[in-house]
Amino acid sequence: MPQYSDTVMDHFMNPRNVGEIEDADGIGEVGNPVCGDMMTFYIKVDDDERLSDVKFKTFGCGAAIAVSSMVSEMAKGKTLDEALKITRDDVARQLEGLPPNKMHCSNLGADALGEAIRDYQNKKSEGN
Amino acid sequence: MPQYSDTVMDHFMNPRNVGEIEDADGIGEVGNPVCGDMMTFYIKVDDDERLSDVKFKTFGCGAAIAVSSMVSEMAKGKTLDEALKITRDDVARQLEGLPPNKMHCSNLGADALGEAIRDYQNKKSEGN
Amino acid sequence: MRKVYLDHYAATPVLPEVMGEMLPFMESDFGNPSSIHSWGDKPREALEAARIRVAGLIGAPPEEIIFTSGGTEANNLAVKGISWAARKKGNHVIISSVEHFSVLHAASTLEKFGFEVTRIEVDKHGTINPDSVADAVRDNTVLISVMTANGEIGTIQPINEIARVSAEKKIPFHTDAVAAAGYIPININEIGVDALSLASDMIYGPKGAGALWVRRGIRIMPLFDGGTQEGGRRSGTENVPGLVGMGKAAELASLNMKERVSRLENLRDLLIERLPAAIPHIRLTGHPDNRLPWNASFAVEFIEGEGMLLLLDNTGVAVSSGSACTSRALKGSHVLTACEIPPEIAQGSLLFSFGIDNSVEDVNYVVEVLPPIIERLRQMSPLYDKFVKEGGK
Amino acid sequence: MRKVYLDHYAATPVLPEVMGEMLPFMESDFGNPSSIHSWGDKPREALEAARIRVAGLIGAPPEEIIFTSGGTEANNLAVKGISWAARKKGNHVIISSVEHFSVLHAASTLEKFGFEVTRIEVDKHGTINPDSVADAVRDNTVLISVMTANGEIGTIQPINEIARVSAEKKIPFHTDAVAAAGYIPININEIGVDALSLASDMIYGPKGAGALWVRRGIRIMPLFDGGTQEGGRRSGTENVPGLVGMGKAAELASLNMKERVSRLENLRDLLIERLPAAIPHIRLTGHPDNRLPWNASFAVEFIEGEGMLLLLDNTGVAVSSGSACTSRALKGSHVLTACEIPPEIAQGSLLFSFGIDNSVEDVNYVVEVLPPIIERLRQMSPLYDKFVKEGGK
Ligand SMILES: Cc1ncc(COP(=O)(O)O)c(C=O)c1O
Ligand SMILES: Cc1ncc(COP(=O)(O)O)c(C=O)c1O
Repeated sequence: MPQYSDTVMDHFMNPRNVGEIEDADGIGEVGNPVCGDMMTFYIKVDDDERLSDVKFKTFGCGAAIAVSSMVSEMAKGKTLDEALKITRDDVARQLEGLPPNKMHCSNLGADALGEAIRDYQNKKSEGN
Repeated sequence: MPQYSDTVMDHFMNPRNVGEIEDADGIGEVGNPVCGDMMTFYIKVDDDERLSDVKFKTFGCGAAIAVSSMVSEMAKGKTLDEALKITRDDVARQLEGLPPNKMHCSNLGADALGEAIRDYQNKKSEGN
Repeated sequence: MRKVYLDHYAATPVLPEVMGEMLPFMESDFGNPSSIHSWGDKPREALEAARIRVAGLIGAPPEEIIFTSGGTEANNLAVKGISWAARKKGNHVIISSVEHFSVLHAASTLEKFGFEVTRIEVDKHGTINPDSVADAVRDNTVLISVMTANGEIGTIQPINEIARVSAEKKIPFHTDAVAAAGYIPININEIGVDALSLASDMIYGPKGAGALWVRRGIRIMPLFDGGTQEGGRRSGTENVPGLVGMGKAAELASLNMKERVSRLENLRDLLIERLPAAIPHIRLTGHPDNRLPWNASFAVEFIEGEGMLLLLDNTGVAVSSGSACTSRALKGSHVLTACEIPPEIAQGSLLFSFGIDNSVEDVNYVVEVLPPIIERLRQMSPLYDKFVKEGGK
Repeated sequence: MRKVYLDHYAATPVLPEVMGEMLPFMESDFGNPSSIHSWGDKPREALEAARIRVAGLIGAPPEEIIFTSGGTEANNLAVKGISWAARKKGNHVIISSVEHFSVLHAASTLEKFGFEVTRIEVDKHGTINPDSVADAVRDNTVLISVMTANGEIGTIQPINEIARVSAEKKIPFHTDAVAAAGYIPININEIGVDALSLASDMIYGPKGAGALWVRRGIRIMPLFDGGTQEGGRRSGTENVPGLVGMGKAAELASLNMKERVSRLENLRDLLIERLPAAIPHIRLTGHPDNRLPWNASFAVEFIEGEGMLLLLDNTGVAVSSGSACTSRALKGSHVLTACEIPPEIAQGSLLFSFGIDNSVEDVNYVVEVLPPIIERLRQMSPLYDKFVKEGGK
């Protein structure tokens, strides 16, 4: 095992919220398959500006999948502002640590979520 | 074992003709303790110019002692001319080989014997 | 759970016969082969017997074998040692772009010291063209180093032809045979090579043992100075048990080569046949025919290697991958890149390396457990998503 | 025939506890520590546990340990690696004249590449004067390497003082502790050293394993490039069983140091007391007090070492010698020469190196069998002859 914590392994083996939201309110895509990791986050935002649903698709190593899963869980039910405050470090901490060499390249979940929220906000402001 | 043949080991463990001849007719000394090997040969020459006795003292490794012993045996009873024809290679052959790195520095027995014979010859010509 | 080890390229177990010959040299016959007293006798004799056996695997004179601590040391000694020793003659070295890191990075170190390195490109199967070697030769070329076969993709190189080039141009030719020796017949005189690297742990010998054969007359600068063991070309107390083990492993590899190879080839071919039938969008990497008997390497599209490895591990199957995530440097395989496999596809690389204990059941098991794993990861993959949405062209 | 092994400096047996920990890593847990699947887990954990144990022997942070194939590699890596990495800062290296060949000859290789080497002289006990190190330091000095203790004559060097010099002058200080570690307490922080070499086979671990500790921040150029194992400072598949064995051996050496040392010192002192009483014209070499617990080294006048070794071997006793005839290069010991022992006396060098299984009976046996051997060889010796004839002055 690449020295993954039990929590990482759990989220990798049983990832939460995998998938796509057909009529997503926002979509965020980060990373690049060339580098090894790519994540797409889909969000659904309710009237209170809360994340009523979060889903993801991830191409990447075990850590990348676990990170995506953890971020989706952490974000669900949060307000957009709260969700935007989720940092890479928060995610790593919730996962009980990531191997040092995976901290940077695979820990893109918070970024992808942020992109999805900004996508939603852009669309909304355009829609206005 | 430093890859010595059985014959070498035999001559090292039970060297023939060790010692000194008090009233030697010739004495030959070669080598240098600084280099690791030094041999002194003593000879007794009979009226037929034959080596009636040969003895040696040797400072040096097992090979040097075995070489001395073998040379003394080979020389005994030979005429001076015959004895002078004994070469380093003859000695090594009689010993069933010497390790390559011992061929040069430890194989001084024939030289020491030669020196002893020349010493005898010099004395004799001086005596004339 | 069924355990299916298919990562013999990463490590092989030490055979019981090999262990059996090693153990006395740790316990009762623990002496130093350089010792003059009788404690040195058996270790020295065993070391020389091991040298004969290792030399036998490649048809070399035993006295030309330099024992090392492994394949990496052998390759570094060859590449740096031969180049350094020849630095008054020239400062140009030719290698292939698919060499093992121990050759590739040794050559890069030479560059830091003023050498010039030409890295010969390969075709999409990873095969080097001997003509490009000939074209790369310069007046100041002092070494050509091209591996016998690549472990990652299995491709066997035309080293006989490259040796002919080197002979014509009178340039020493080193070949890294770590992945090949024991699995394809190698005779240094038939090839016409000048130096050749071996590792014990590819042939069921212990880790920590290897060898470099260097033809008499080829000058080489040691990496280790010291007590002048190994004819002064590799100092240091000899790892007697390890090298004795390597000797036995080499002997067994020679004796059983035919049998081992046909067994390995059957399993390899079976997997190469069945996996693409069970899994869409998977491609064989390396040469389709001219490949190591134990090597079945693939690239699985749309997903990344580490995830497959972990899920396979969870079903009891061990394999490896050349994906960036599975590498220490987090870089995709330079070998797959050299074969011009697009990087996102190279990320899905999977290497099955068969061993002498594998069976048809092992292949069946892989063909059973792998497709759902791939399907599962593809369902998570945004790349697959796109592919499907774009109509799966 | 009684067997008395007193050549532990040449080789030690592998302890059963050490073997016990090694074997699983050849058989069932044979995996590669770099493997991501579960076959890599136990080897990786064991390797890291071994690193902690080896680090523990010298009070070092485990992550600063670089595993090697032995003491020679560790010394070459230290001397060449640190010097090469600093070559833009300077090209002057200081060593002592009594270093092991692996340091001495590594330094000579540096000379071939434009480095300058100062070899500090020693006194008649083989002790280096820290002031001469201070005096030798130049603006362009990039490394000081002085061994912790000399194995041939047992002399322990004042490395704390030398470390103080190096700290003052801000020059990296490497010490070869191969002969010393496990036999005198060593704590890298108390000494204030920057790099330190260890070998497994001096402490009842397997051959083929060693380590170099290098303080964080000291740059070092690898000898082996490759797959970037050991943090890129020593590539190559790790010799897991060997290093696990070294780890266990280091742990036992730490745990049992006090007990081992007092046992060894007793035997050593007994031999040092009784041999000169039983044999005329024999002198202790090395320092009379400040010496390794296991080392009793002598020079026997008028005769040469190999003969003594062979005859001792014939009575079941194993020792070694620094005589020219017993050396591979057929050169007298540079260590005895450095101590200004006349060459013809140095030829009669005898080294008794005690081990943890030796007993007082072993000493008694040596004191019984050695005098007649010496007498016999003296009776053959032209030098003794002269000495006697000249009145034995
Ligand atoms: C082709 C090739 N050369 C060299 C090596 C290095 O061997 P080692 O890791 O035993 O040092 C390997 C290891 O996998 C290899 O595959
Ligand atoms: C002081 C010292 N350093 C280094 C070494 C070299 O160790 P190895 O032969 O294990 O490579 C030795 C070996 O005896 C030694 O005594």
